[in-house]
Amino acid sequence: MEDSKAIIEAIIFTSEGPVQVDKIKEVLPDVEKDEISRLLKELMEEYEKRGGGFLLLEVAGGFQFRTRADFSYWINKFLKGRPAILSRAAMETLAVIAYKQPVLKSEIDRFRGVDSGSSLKGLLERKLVRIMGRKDVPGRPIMYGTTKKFLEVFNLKDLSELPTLKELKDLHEEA
Amino acid sequence: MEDSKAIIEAIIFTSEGPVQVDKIKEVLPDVEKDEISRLLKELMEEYEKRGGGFLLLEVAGGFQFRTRADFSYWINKFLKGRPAILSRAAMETLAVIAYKQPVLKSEIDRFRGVDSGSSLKGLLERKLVRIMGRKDVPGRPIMYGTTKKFLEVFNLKDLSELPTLKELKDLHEEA
Amino acid sequence: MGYEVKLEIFEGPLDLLLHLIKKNEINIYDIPITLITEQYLSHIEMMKSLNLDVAGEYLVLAATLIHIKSKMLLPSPEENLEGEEYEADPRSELVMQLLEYEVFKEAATQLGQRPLLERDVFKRGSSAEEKNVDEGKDEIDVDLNVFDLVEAFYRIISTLDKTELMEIDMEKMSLTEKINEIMDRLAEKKKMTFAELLGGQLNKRMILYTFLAILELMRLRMIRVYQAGSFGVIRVALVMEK
Repeated sequence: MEDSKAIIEAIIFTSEGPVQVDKIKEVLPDVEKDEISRLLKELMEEYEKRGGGFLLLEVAGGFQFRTRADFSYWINKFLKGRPAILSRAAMETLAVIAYKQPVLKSEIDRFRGVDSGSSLKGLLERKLVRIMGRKDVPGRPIMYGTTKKFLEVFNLKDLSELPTLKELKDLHEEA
Repeated sequence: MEDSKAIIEAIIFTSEGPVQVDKIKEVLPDVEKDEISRLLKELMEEYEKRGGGFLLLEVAGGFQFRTRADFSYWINKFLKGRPAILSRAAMETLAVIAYKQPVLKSEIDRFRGVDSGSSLKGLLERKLVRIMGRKDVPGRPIMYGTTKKFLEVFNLKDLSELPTLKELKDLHEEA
Repeated sequence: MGYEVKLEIFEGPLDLLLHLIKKNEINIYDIPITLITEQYLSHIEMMKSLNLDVAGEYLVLAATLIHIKSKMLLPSPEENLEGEEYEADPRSELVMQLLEYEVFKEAATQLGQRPLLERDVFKRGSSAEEKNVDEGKDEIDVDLNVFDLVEAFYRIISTLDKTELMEIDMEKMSLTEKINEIMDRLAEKKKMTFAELLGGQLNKRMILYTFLAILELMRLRMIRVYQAGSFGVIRVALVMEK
Protein backbone atom coordinates (compact mmCIF):
# COMPACT_ATOMS: atom_id res chain seq x y z
CA MET A 1 0.00 0.00 0.00
CA GLU A 2 1.32 3.44 -0.76
CA ASP A 3 2.37 5.49 2.24
CA SER A 4 -0.12 8.36 2.05
CA LYS A 5 -2.99 5.89 1.88
CA ALA A 6 -1.64 3.96 4.86
CA ILE A 7 -1.14 7.19 6.82
CA ILE A 8 -4.72 8.26 6.10
CA GLU A 9 -5.86 4.88 7.33
CA ALA A 10 -3.76 5.20 10.49
CA ILE A 11 -5.12 8.68 11.20
CA ILE A 12 -8.73 7.58 10.92
CA PHE A 13 -7.93 4.56 13.04
CA THR A 14 -6.52 6.60 15.94
CA SER A 15 -9.25 9.23 15.88
CA GLU A 16 -12.15 8.95 18.23
CA GLY A 17 -14.63 10.75 15.99
CA PRO A 18 -15.12 10.95 12.20
CA VAL A 19 -12.18 12.59 10.42
CA GLN A 20 -12.75 15.27 7.80
CA VAL A 21 -10.77 15.53 4.58
CA ASP A 22 -9.57 18.99 5.63
CA LYS A 23 -8.09 17.55 8.79
CA ILE A 24 -6.19 14.94 6.78
CA LYS A 25 -4.97 17.65 4.45
CA GLU A 26 -3.50 19.50 7.47
CA VAL A 27 -1.42 16.47 8.37
CA LEU A 28 -0.45 15.73 4.76
CA PRO A 29 -0.13 19.19 3.19
CA ASP A 30 1.64 17.82 0.10
CA VAL A 31 -1.26 15.58 -0.91
CA GLU A 32 -4.04 17.23 -2.91
CA LYS A 33 -7.56 17.13 -1.53
CA ASP A 34 -8.84 15.30 -4.59
CA GLU A 35 -6.18 12.71 -4.12
CA ILE A 36 -7.15 12.30 -0.44
CA SER A 37 -10.78 11.78 -1.43
CA ARG A 38 -9.78 9.26 -4.08
CA LEU A 39 -7.67 7.29 -1.57
CA LEU A 40 -10.52 7.35 0.95
CA LYS A 41 -12.87 5.96 -1.68
CA GLU A 42 -10.40 3.21 -2.49
CA LEU A 43 -10.09 2.30 1.19
CA MET A 44 -13.86 2.19 1.61
CA GLU A 45 -14.17 -0.16 -1.34
CA GLU A 46 -11.37 -2.39 -0.09
CA TYR A 47 -12.98 -2.82 3.31
CA GLU A 48 -16.40 -3.45 1.72
CA LYS A 49 -14.94 -6.10 -0.54
CA ARG A 50 -12.95 -7.72 2.22
CA GLY A 51 -16.07 -8.34 4.31
CA GLY A 52 -14.25 -8.21 7.64
CA GLY A 53 -15.44 -7.11 11.07
CA PHE A 54 -15.51 -3.40 10.34
CA LEU A 55 -15.95 -0.97 7.47
CA LEU A 56 -14.78 2.50 6.57
CA LEU A 57 -17.86 4.72 6.35
CA GLU A 58 -18.64 8.34 5.64
CA VAL A 59 -20.47 9.75 8.65
CA ALA A 60 -21.24 13.27 9.82
CA GLY A 61 -19.10 14.84 7.14
CA GLY A 62 -16.08 12.72 8.00
CA PHE A 63 -14.69 9.23 7.76
CA GLN A 64 -14.79 6.62 10.48
CA PHE A 65 -14.25 2.91 10.95
CA ARG A 66 -17.34 1.18 12.28
CA THR A 67 -18.09 -2.43 13.05
CA ARG A 68 -20.53 -4.12 10.70
CA ALA A 69 -24.12 -3.83 11.94
CA ASP A 70 -24.67 -7.59 11.48
CA PHE A 71 -22.32 -8.26 14.36
CA SER A 72 -24.06 -6.08 16.95
CA TYR A 73 -25.25 -9.14 18.87
CA TRP A 74 -21.72 -10.41 19.46
CA ILE A 75 -20.25 -7.02 20.15
CA ASN A 76 -22.87 -6.29 22.77
CA LYS A 77 -22.20 -9.66 24.29
CA PHE A 78 -18.51 -8.83 24.45
CA LEU A 79 -18.96 -5.33 25.84
CA LYS A 80 -21.30 -6.52 28.56
CA GLY A 81 -18.60 -8.80 29.90
CA ARG A 82 -16.28 -5.89 30.58
CA PRO A 83 -15.30 -5.26 34.16
CA ALA A 84 -16.98 -2.19 35.57
CA ILE A 85 -15.14 0.94 36.55
CA LEU A 86 -14.91 2.34 40.06
CA SER A 87 -15.63 6.04 40.25
CA ARG A 88 -13.36 8.33 42.16
CA ALA A 89 -16.05 8.82 44.79
CA ALA A 90 -16.38 5.06 45.21
CA MET A 91 -12.62 4.70 45.48
CA GLU A 92 -12.47 7.33 48.21
CA THR A 93 -15.30 5.74 50.14
CA LEU A 94 -13.62 2.38 49.82
CA ALA A 95 -10.33 3.85 51.03
CA VAL A 96 -11.92 5.30 54.16
CA ILE A 97 -13.63 1.99 54.90
CA ALA A 98 -10.46 -0.01 54.30
CA TYR A 99 -8.40 2.08 56.67
CA LYS A 100 -10.97 2.94 59.30
CA GLN A 101 -13.08 -0.18 59.54
CA PRO A 102 -15.31 -0.87 61.32
CA VAL A 103 -16.65 2.53 60.39
CA LEU A 104 -20.05 4.25 60.45
CA LYS A 105 -21.55 5.96 57.42
CA SER A 106 -21.63 9.22 59.39
CA GLU A 107 -17.87 8.90 59.89
CA ILE A 108 -17.24 8.25 56.19
CA ASP A 109 -19.32 11.30 55.33
CA ARG A 110 -17.37 13.38 57.80
CA PHE A 111 -14.02 12.25 56.37
CA ARG A 112 -15.03 12.88 52.79
CA GLY A 113 -17.03 16.02 53.48
CA VAL A 114 -19.84 14.75 51.24
CA ASP A 115 -22.61 12.23 51.45
CA SER A 116 -21.31 8.76 50.59
CA GLY A 117 -24.67 7.05 50.34
CA SER A 118 -24.65 6.14 46.69
CA SER A 119 -20.98 5.14 46.65
CA LEU A 120 -21.58 2.96 49.66
CA LYS A 121 -24.55 1.31 48.02
CA GLY A 122 -22.50 0.59 44.90
CA LEU A 123 -19.68 -0.91 46.93
CA LEU A 124 -22.11 -3.09 48.87
CA GLU A 125 -23.66 -4.31 45.62
CA ARG A 126 -20.26 -5.15 44.22
CA LYS A 127 -19.46 -6.98 47.43
CA LEU A 128 -16.33 -4.96 48.10
CA VAL A 129 -17.87 -3.71 51.34
CA ARG A 130 -20.19 -5.30 53.83
CA ILE A 131 -22.12 -4.62 56.98
CA MET A 132 -20.03 -5.67 59.93
CA GLY A 133 -22.56 -5.14 62.62
CA ARG A 134 -24.10 -2.38 64.66
CA LYS A 135 -22.35 -0.05 67.01
CA ASP A 136 -23.40 -0.23 70.64
CA VAL A 137 -24.54 3.35 70.88
CA PRO A 138 -28.03 4.87 70.80
CA GLY A 139 -29.66 4.24 67.45
CA ARG A 140 -27.30 1.29 66.92
CA PRO A 141 -25.90 2.59 63.62
CA ILE A 142 -24.52 0.17 61.03
CA MET A 143 -20.77 -0.36 60.81
CA TYR A 144 -19.08 -1.12 57.51
CA GLY A 145 -15.98 -3.05 56.65
CA THR A 146 -14.25 -4.63 53.65
CA THR A 147 -14.84 -8.14 52.33
CA LYS A 148 -12.78 -11.08 51.23
CA LYS A 149 -13.55 -10.04 47.66
CA PHE A 150 -11.94 -6.69 48.41
CA LEU A 151 -8.72 -8.48 49.28
CA GLU A 152 -8.94 -10.56 46.09
CA VAL A 153 -9.57 -7.58 43.86
CA PHE A 154 -6.69 -5.61 45.33
CA ASN A 155 -4.43 -8.59 45.44
CA LEU A 156 -3.88 -8.48 49.18
CA LYS A 157 -3.17 -11.43 51.42
CA ASP A 158 -4.73 -9.69 54.38
CA LEU A 159 -5.44 -6.18 55.58
CA SER A 160 -2.01 -5.79 57.12
CA GLU A 161 -0.64 -5.86 53.56
CA LEU A 162 -2.22 -2.48 52.93
CA PRO A 163 0.47 0.17 52.72
CA THR A 164 0.44 2.40 55.77
CA LEU A 165 0.03 6.11 55.29
CA LYS A 166 3.51 6.61 56.62
CA GLU A 167 4.88 4.53 53.75
CA LEU A 168 2.94 6.56 51.25
CA LYS A 169 3.98 9.77 52.93
CA ASP A 170 7.61 8.76 52.55
CA LEU A 171 7.14 8.47 48.80
CA HIS A 172 5.39 11.82 48.69
CA GLU A 173 8.06 13.59 50.65
CA GLU A 174 10.93 12.29 48.59
CA ALA A 175 9.12 13.45 45.49
CA MET B 1 -14.32 -13.68 5.10
CA GLU B 2 -15.94 -16.29 7.26
CA ASP B 3 -18.19 -14.98 9.99
CA SER B 4 -16.32 -16.11 13.10
CA LYS B 5 -13.14 -14.50 11.81
CA ALA B 6 -14.95 -11.24 11.06
CA ILE B 7 -16.59 -11.29 14.50
CA ILE B 8 -13.23 -11.78 16.21
CA GLU B 9 -11.94 -8.84 14.23
CA ALA B 10 -14.92 -6.71 15.22
CA ILE B 11 -14.50 -7.60 18.91
CA ILE B 12 -10.84 -6.63 18.96
CA PHE B 13 -11.71 -3.47 17.07
CA THR B 14 -14.26 -2.31 19.68
CA SER B 15 -12.21 -3.25 22.71
CA GLU B 16 -10.33 -0.63 24.70
CA GLY B 17 -7.52 -2.94 25.71
CA PRO B 18 -5.90 -6.08 24.34
CA VAL B 19 -8.40 -8.95 24.01
CA GLN B 20 -7.54 -12.38 25.35
CA VAL B 21 -8.42 -15.59 23.56
CA ASP B 22 -10.50 -16.62 26.59
CA LYS B 23 -12.58 -13.49 26.26
CA ILE B 24 -13.28 -14.25 22.59
CA LYS B 25 -14.18 -17.80 23.53
CA GLU B 26 -16.79 -16.43 25.98
CA VAL B 27 -18.43 -14.51 23.14
CA LEU B 28 -18.12 -17.37 20.67
CA PRO B 29 -18.56 -20.49 22.82
CA ASP B 30 -19.05 -22.75 19.78
CA VAL B 31 -15.65 -22.00 18.31
CA GLU B 32 -12.74 -24.00 19.70
CA LYS B 33 -9.85 -22.14 21.29
CA ASP B 34 -7.40 -23.61 18.80
CA GLU B 35 -9.58 -22.38 15.98
CA ILE B 36 -9.70 -18.88 17.52
CA SER B 37 -5.91 -18.85 17.80
CA ARG B 38 -5.61 -20.00 14.19
CA LEU B 39 -7.96 -17.26 12.96
CA LEU B 40 -6.07 -14.65 14.97
CA LYS B 41 -2.84 -15.78 13.39
CA GLU B 42 -4.40 -15.53 9.93
CA LEU B 43 -5.63 -12.01 10.68
CA MET B 44 -2.21 -10.93 11.95
CA GLU B 45 -0.61 -12.22 8.77
CA GLU B 46 -3.19 -10.56 6.54
CA TYR B 47 -2.61 -7.15 8.13
CA GLU B 48 1.13 -7.60 7.97
CA LYS B 49 0.95 -8.50 4.28
CA ARG B 50 -1.44 -5.71 3.45
CA GLY B 51 0.98 -3.06 4.74
CA GLY B 52 -1.74 -0.61 5.75
CA GLY B 53 -1.83 1.95 8.54
CA PHE B 54 -2.23 -0.48 11.40
CA LEU B 55 -1.41 -4.03 12.39
CA LEU B 56 -2.88 -6.70 14.63
CA LEU B 57 -0.38 -7.43 17.40
CA GLU B 58 -0.09 -9.64 20.45
CA VAL B 59 0.46 -7.50 23.56
CA ALA B 60 0.09 -8.04 27.30
CA GLY B 61 -1.40 -11.48 26.81
CA GLY B 62 -4.03 -10.33 24.35
CA PHE B 63 -4.60 -9.01 20.83
CA GLN B 64 -4.88 -5.40 19.81
CA PHE B 65 -4.78 -3.28 16.65
CA ARG B 66 -1.97 -0.74 16.70
CA THR B 67 -0.69 1.75 14.18
CA ARG B 68 2.57 1.00 12.43
CA ALA B 69 5.53 2.57 14.25
CA ASP B 70 6.77 4.14 10.97
CA PHE B 71 3.85 6.54 10.99
CA SER B 72 4.39 7.96 14.49
CA TYR B 73 5.40 11.34 13.10
CA TRP B 74 2.11 11.87 11.25
CA ILE B 75 -0.06 10.52 14.00
CA ASN B 76 1.56 12.73 16.59
CA LYS B 77 0.99 15.60 14.20
CA PHE B 78 -2.66 14.66 13.83
CA LEU B 79 -3.32 14.10 17.53
CA LYS B 80 -1.30 17.20 18.40
CA GLY B 81 -0.23 15.35 21.47
CA ARG B 82 3.18 15.58 22.92
CA PRO B 83 4.40 12.04 23.27
CA ALA B 84 4.64 11.01 26.88
CA ILE B 85 8.23 11.04 28.00
CA LEU B 86 9.65 8.99 30.79
CA SER B 87 12.73 10.50 32.39
CA ARG B 88 15.95 8.53 32.42
CA ALA B 89 15.64 8.14 36.18
CA ALA B 90 12.14 6.72 35.73
CA MET B 91 13.38 4.38 32.98
CA GLU B 92 16.20 3.08 35.15
CA THR B 93 13.85 2.54 38.08
CA LEU B 94 11.42 0.78 35.78
CA ALA B 95 14.19 -1.40 34.36
CA VAL B 96 15.29 -2.51 37.84
CA ILE B 97 11.69 -3.29 38.80
CA ALA B 98 11.01 -5.16 35.55
CA TYR B 99 14.02 -7.41 36.01
CA LYS B 100 14.11 -7.81 39.77
CA GLN B 101 10.43 -8.00 40.68
CA PRO B 102 9.21 -8.44 43.33
CA VAL B 103 11.71 -5.87 44.55
CA LEU B 104 12.00 -3.55 47.55
CA LYS B 105 12.57 0.18 47.29
CA SER B 106 15.80 -0.23 49.28
CA GLU B 107 17.03 -2.70 46.65
CA ILE B 108 16.16 -0.34 43.79
CA ASP B 109 18.04 2.44 45.58
CA ARG B 110 21.03 0.19 46.02
CA PHE B 111 21.11 -0.90 42.38
CA ARG B 112 20.82 2.65 41.14
CA GLY B 113 23.01 4.23 43.81
CA VAL B 114 20.44 6.98 44.35
CA ASP B 115 17.10 7.42 46.05
CA SER B 116 14.30 6.29 43.72
CA GLY B 117 11.37 7.65 45.72
CA SER B 118 10.10 10.23 43.28
CA SER B 119 10.61 8.02 40.21
CA LEU B 120 8.79 5.23 41.97
CA LYS B 121 5.87 7.45 42.86
CA GLY B 122 5.60 8.68 39.27
CA LEU B 123 5.62 5.11 37.97
CA LEU B 124 2.93 4.11 40.47
CA GLU B 125 0.79 7.04 39.39
CA ARG B 126 1.19 6.12 35.75
CA LYS B 127 0.24 2.56 36.63
CA LEU B 128 3.38 1.12 35.12
CA VAL B 129 4.33 -0.23 38.53
CA ARG B 130 2.25 -1.70 41.30
CA ILE B 131 2.54 -2.75 44.92
CA MET B 132 2.90 -6.52 44.93
CA GLY B 133 2.68 -7.15 48.65
CA ARG B 134 5.02 -7.16 51.59
CA LYS B 135 8.17 -9.09 52.15
CA ASP B 136 8.15 -11.45 55.10
CA VAL B 137 11.09 -9.89 56.90
CA PRO B 138 11.20 -7.54 59.89
CA GLY B 139 9.49 -4.26 59.07
CA ARG B 140 7.53 -6.03 56.32
CA PRO B 141 8.68 -3.66 53.53
CA ILE B 142 6.59 -3.17 50.38
CA MET B 143 7.51 -5.11 47.24
CA TYR B 144 7.05 -3.58 43.80
CA GLY B 145 6.45 -5.11 40.38
CA THR B 146 5.32 -4.14 36.90
CA THR B 147 1.70 -4.02 35.72
CA LYS B 148 -0.21 -5.21 32.69
CA LYS B 149 -0.18 -1.62 31.52
CA PHE B 150 3.62 -1.80 31.51
CA LEU B 151 3.36 -4.63 28.98
CA GLU B 152 0.84 -2.66 26.93
CA VAL B 153 2.89 0.52 26.88
CA PHE B 154 6.14 -1.25 26.05
CA ASN B 155 4.58 -3.48 23.43
CA LEU B 156 5.41 -6.73 25.18
CA LYS B 157 3.57 -10.02 24.94
CA ASP B 158 4.84 -10.91 28.40
CA LEU B 159 7.89 -10.34 30.58
CA SER B 160 9.79 -13.18 28.98
CA GLU B 161 9.99 -11.13 25.82
CA LEU B 162 12.49 -8.81 27.51
CA PRO B 163 16.12 -9.65 26.86
CA THR B 164 17.66 -11.42 29.85
CA LEU B 165 20.18 -9.58 32.02
CA LYS B 166 22.87 -11.89 30.67
CA GLU B 167 21.95 -11.01 27.10
CA LEU B 168 22.10 -7.33 28.01
CA LYS B 169 25.50 -7.80 29.59
CA ASP B 170 26.85 -9.56 26.49
CA LEU B 171 25.36 -6.88 24.31
CA HIS B 172 27.04 -4.24 26.39
CA GLU B 173 30.41 -5.93 26.28
CA GLU B 174 30.31 -6.27 22.53
CA ALA B 175 29.53 -2.59 22.17
CA MET C 1 26.02 9.06 22.29
CA GLY C 2 28.79 11.63 22.16
CA TYR C 3 30.23 12.49 25.53
CA GLU C 4 30.12 16.24 25.50
CA VAL C 5 28.88 15.80 29.02
CA LYS C 6 26.72 18.18 30.89
CA LEU C 7 26.68 17.63 34.62
CA GLU C 8 23.00 17.23 35.01
CA ILE C 9 22.74 14.14 32.86
CA PHE C 10 24.23 11.96 35.53
CA GLU C 11 21.60 9.83 37.16
CA GLY C 12 23.68 9.46 40.29
CA PRO C 13 27.14 8.71 41.64
CA LEU C 14 27.38 5.32 39.91
CA ASP C 15 26.54 6.93 36.60
CA LEU C 16 29.23 9.54 37.14
CA LEU C 17 31.78 6.92 38.09
CA LEU C 18 30.98 4.83 35.02
CA HIS C 19 31.39 7.91 32.88
CA LEU C 20 34.84 8.59 34.35
CA ILE C 21 35.87 4.98 33.74
CA LYS C 22 34.74 5.18 30.11
CA LYS C 23 36.34 8.57 29.58
CA ASN C 24 39.71 7.35 30.85
CA GLU C 25 39.37 4.04 28.98
CA ILE C 26 40.01 2.16 32.15
CA ASN C 27 39.55 -1.56 32.70
CA ILE C 28 36.65 -1.73 35.11
CA TYR C 29 38.17 -4.76 36.85
CA ASP C 30 41.34 -2.84 37.64
CA ILE C 31 40.35 0.72 38.50
CA PRO C 32 43.28 3.01 39.32
CA ILE C 33 41.63 4.22 42.45
CA THR C 34 43.78 7.28 43.09
CA LEU C 35 43.15 8.75 39.66
CA ILE C 36 39.44 8.03 39.69
CA THR C 37 39.00 9.36 43.22
CA GLU C 38 40.70 12.61 42.25
CA GLN C 39 38.54 13.05 39.17
CA TYR C 40 35.42 12.12 41.05
CA LEU C 41 36.11 14.63 43.81
CA SER C 42 36.94 17.41 41.39
CA HIS C 43 33.69 16.69 39.59
CA ILE C 44 31.79 17.09 42.82
CA GLU C 45 33.64 20.33 43.51
CA MET C 46 32.61 21.55 40.08
CA MET C 47 29.00 20.67 40.77
CA LYS C 48 29.17 22.58 44.03
CA SER C 49 30.78 25.60 42.40
CA LEU C 50 27.96 25.64 39.87
CA ASN C 51 25.56 25.67 42.77
CA LEU C 52 24.15 22.34 41.75
CA ASP C 53 22.57 20.39 44.48
CA VAL C 54 24.99 17.62 45.31
CA ALA C 55 22.85 14.85 46.66
CA GLY C 56 24.01 12.94 49.69
CA GLU C 57 24.60 9.83 47.62
CA TYR C 58 27.47 11.52 45.76
CA LEU C 59 29.19 12.22 49.05
CA VAL C 60 28.65 8.68 50.27
CA LEU C 61 30.40 7.31 47.22
CA ALA C 62 33.19 9.86 47.65
CA ALA C 63 33.74 8.52 51.14
CA THR C 64 33.70 4.96 49.81
CA LEU C 65 36.34 5.81 47.22
CA ILE C 66 38.58 7.42 49.81
CA HIS C 67 38.14 4.44 52.07
CA ILE C 68 39.09 2.04 49.28
CA LYS C 69 42.09 4.18 48.44
CA SER C 70 43.35 4.07 52.03
CA LYS C 71 42.85 0.32 52.18
CA MET C 72 44.87 -0.14 49.00
CA LEU C 73 47.76 1.73 50.55
CA LEU C 74 48.05 -0.88 53.27
CA PRO C 75 50.32 -3.83 52.56
CA SER C 76 48.44 -6.46 50.57
CA PRO C 77 47.53 -9.72 52.29
CA GLU C 78 50.08 -11.73 50.29
CA GLU C 79 52.88 -9.58 51.60
CA ASN C 80 51.54 -9.65 55.08
CA LEU C 81 52.94 -12.90 56.35
CA GLU C 82 51.08 -12.78 59.59
CA GLY C 83 47.70 -12.16 58.01
CA GLU C 84 46.08 -15.51 57.98
CA GLU C 85 42.84 -14.81 56.24
CA TYR C 86 42.80 -13.81 52.63
CA GLU C 87 41.33 -10.38 52.16
CA ALA C 88 39.57 -9.60 48.93
CA ASP C 89 40.43 -6.68 46.69
CA PRO C 90 38.90 -3.64 48.42
CA ARG C 91 37.55 -2.52 45.06
CA SER C 92 35.62 -5.69 44.30
CA GLU C 93 32.34 -4.70 45.94
CA LEU C 94 32.24 -1.40 44.13
CA VAL C 95 33.11 -3.11 40.83
CA MET C 96 30.23 -5.54 41.33
CA GLN C 97 27.88 -2.66 41.97
CA LEU C 98 29.10 -0.81 38.89
CA LEU C 99 28.71 -3.85 36.67
CA GLU C 100 25.22 -4.43 37.93
CA TYR C 101 24.31 -0.80 37.43
CA GLU C 102 25.71 -0.87 33.91
CA VAL C 103 23.41 -3.75 33.00
CA PHE C 104 20.34 -1.92 34.32
CA LYS C 105 21.38 1.19 32.47
CA GLU C 106 21.51 -0.89 29.31
CA ALA C 107 18.13 -2.42 30.17
CA ALA C 108 16.67 1.07 30.53
CA THR C 109 18.07 2.07 27.14
CA GLN C 110 16.66 -1.05 25.51
CA LEU C 111 13.25 -0.44 27.07
CA GLY C 112 13.26 3.09 25.74
CA GLN C 113 13.98 1.84 22.25
CA ARG C 114 10.88 -0.32 22.12
CA PRO C 115 7.89 0.98 20.12
CA LEU C 116 6.10 2.78 22.94
CA LEU C 117 2.36 3.18 23.06
CA GLU C 118 1.28 6.81 22.56
CA ARG C 119 4.78 7.70 21.37
CA ASP C 120 5.46 5.39 18.43
CA VAL C 121 2.34 3.30 18.12
CA PHE C 122 -1.26 4.16 18.80
CA LYS C 123 -4.36 2.22 19.54
CA ARG C 124 -7.84 2.98 18.37
CA GLY C 125 -9.45 6.06 19.88
CA SER C 126 -6.17 7.48 21.16
CA SER C 127 -7.53 10.99 20.76
CA ALA C 128 -10.38 10.10 23.08
CA GLU C 129 -7.95 9.16 25.80
CA GLU C 130 -6.35 12.55 25.66
CA LYS C 131 -9.71 14.05 26.49
CA ASN C 132 -10.34 11.63 29.29
CA VAL C 133 -7.37 13.00 31.14
CA ASP C 134 -9.15 16.32 31.51
CA GLU C 135 -12.80 15.46 31.60
CA GLY C 136 -13.02 11.93 32.79
CA LYS C 137 -11.21 12.45 36.07
CA ASP C 138 -14.08 10.78 37.76
CA GLU C 139 -13.25 7.35 36.48
CA ILE C 140 -10.46 5.16 37.60
CA ASP C 141 -8.88 2.33 35.69
CA VAL C 142 -10.43 -1.06 35.75
CA ASP C 143 -7.10 -2.41 36.90
CA LEU C 144 -7.61 -1.79 40.57
CA ASN C 145 -4.42 -0.95 42.31
CA VAL C 146 -3.71 -0.70 46.01
CA PHE C 147 -1.80 2.47 45.29
CA ASP C 148 -4.98 4.16 44.04
CA LEU C 149 -6.67 3.20 47.24
CA VAL C 150 -3.96 4.60 49.51
CA GLU C 151 -3.70 7.69 47.34
CA ALA C 152 -7.43 8.25 47.70
CA PHE C 153 -7.21 7.99 51.47
CA TYR C 154 -4.10 10.14 51.55
CA ARG C 155 -5.95 12.82 49.59
CA ILE C 156 -8.79 12.84 52.07
CA ILE C 157 -6.51 12.87 55.08
CA SER C 158 -4.37 15.67 53.68
CA THR C 159 -7.36 17.94 53.33
CA LEU C 160 -8.36 17.18 56.89
CA ASP C 161 -4.85 17.99 58.04
CA LYS C 162 -5.11 16.10 61.26
CA THR C 163 -1.96 14.25 62.08
CA GLU C 164 -3.57 11.90 64.53
CA LEU C 165 -5.58 10.49 61.64
CA MET C 166 -2.36 9.38 60.00
CA GLU C 167 -1.87 6.67 62.52
CA ILE C 168 -3.36 3.41 61.49
CA ASP C 169 -3.82 0.92 64.20
CA MET C 170 -2.59 -2.33 62.76
CA GLU C 171 -3.78 -4.17 65.84
CA LYS C 172 -7.27 -2.89 65.21
CA MET C 173 -6.98 -3.89 61.56
CA SER C 174 -6.00 -7.43 62.48
CA LEU C 175 -8.88 -7.64 64.90
CA THR C 176 -11.27 -6.43 62.21
CA GLU C 177 -9.96 -9.08 59.92
CA LYS C 178 -10.56 -11.80 62.49
CA ILE C 179 -14.10 -10.52 62.99
CA ASN C 180 -14.62 -10.76 59.24
CA GLU C 181 -13.25 -14.26 59.15
CA ILE C 182 -15.40 -15.49 62.00
CA MET C 183 -18.51 -13.96 60.43
CA ASP C 184 -17.66 -15.67 57.13
CA ARG C 185 -17.18 -19.04 58.77
CA LEU C 186 -20.35 -18.72 60.79
CA ALA C 187 -22.33 -17.59 57.77
CA GLU C 188 -21.31 -20.81 56.11
CA LYS C 189 -21.75 -23.23 59.01
CA LYS C 190 -24.36 -21.36 61.11
CA LYS C 191 -23.01 -22.90 64.31
CA MET C 192 -19.52 -23.75 65.41
CA THR C 193 -17.87 -24.81 68.61
CA PHE C 194 -15.49 -22.52 70.38
CA ALA C 195 -12.71 -25.03 69.83
CA GLU C 196 -13.41 -25.15 66.10
CA LEU C 197 -13.13 -21.39 65.87
CA LEU C 198 -9.87 -21.31 67.75
CA GLY C 199 -8.47 -24.37 66.02
CA GLY C 200 -6.05 -24.12 63.17
CA GLN C 201 -4.53 -20.90 64.49
CA LEU C 202 -0.85 -20.76 63.87
CA ASN C 203 0.37 -18.61 66.68
CA LYS C 204 -0.55 -17.19 70.05
CA ARG C 205 -1.22 -13.77 68.65
CA MET C 206 -3.80 -15.14 66.24
CA ILE C 207 -5.48 -17.10 69.02
CA LEU C 208 -5.63 -13.94 71.07
CA TYR C 209 -7.13 -12.00 68.17
CA THR C 210 -9.69 -14.70 67.58
CA PHE C 211 -10.66 -14.58 71.22
CA LEU C 212 -10.88 -10.78 71.22
CA ALA C 213 -12.92 -10.91 68.02
CA ILE C 214 -15.40 -13.29 69.63
CA LEU C 215 -15.74 -10.98 72.63
CA GLU C 216 -16.23 -8.00 70.34
CA LEU C 217 -18.87 -9.82 68.31
CA MET C 218 -20.67 -10.77 71.51
CA ARG C 219 -20.63 -7.18 72.64
CA LEU C 220 -22.02 -6.11 69.26
CA ARG C 221 -24.66 -8.83 69.60
CA MET C 222 -23.66 -10.26 66.27
CA ILE C 223 -23.10 -13.71 67.73
CA ARG C 224 -24.44 -15.73 70.59
CA VAL C 225 -22.23 -17.94 72.71
CA TYR C 226 -23.76 -20.65 74.84
CA GLN C 227 -22.74 -23.69 76.77
CA ALA C 228 -24.62 -26.86 77.62
CA GLY C 229 -23.84 -27.31 81.30
CA SER C 230 -20.78 -26.23 83.26
CA PHE C 231 -18.32 -28.38 81.35
CA GLY C 232 -20.25 -28.72 78.12
CA VAL C 233 -19.07 -27.70 74.70
CA ILE C 234 -19.11 -23.96 74.08
CA ARG C 235 -21.02 -23.18 70.91
CA VAL C 236 -21.06 -20.02 68.86
CA ALA C 237 -23.90 -19.03 66.54
CA LEU C 238 -24.88 -16.05 64.45
CA VAL C 239 -27.61 -13.79 65.75
CA MET C 240 -30.09 -13.46 62.93
CA GLU C 241 -31.31 -9.96 62.19
CA LYS C 242 -35.04 -9.57 62.40
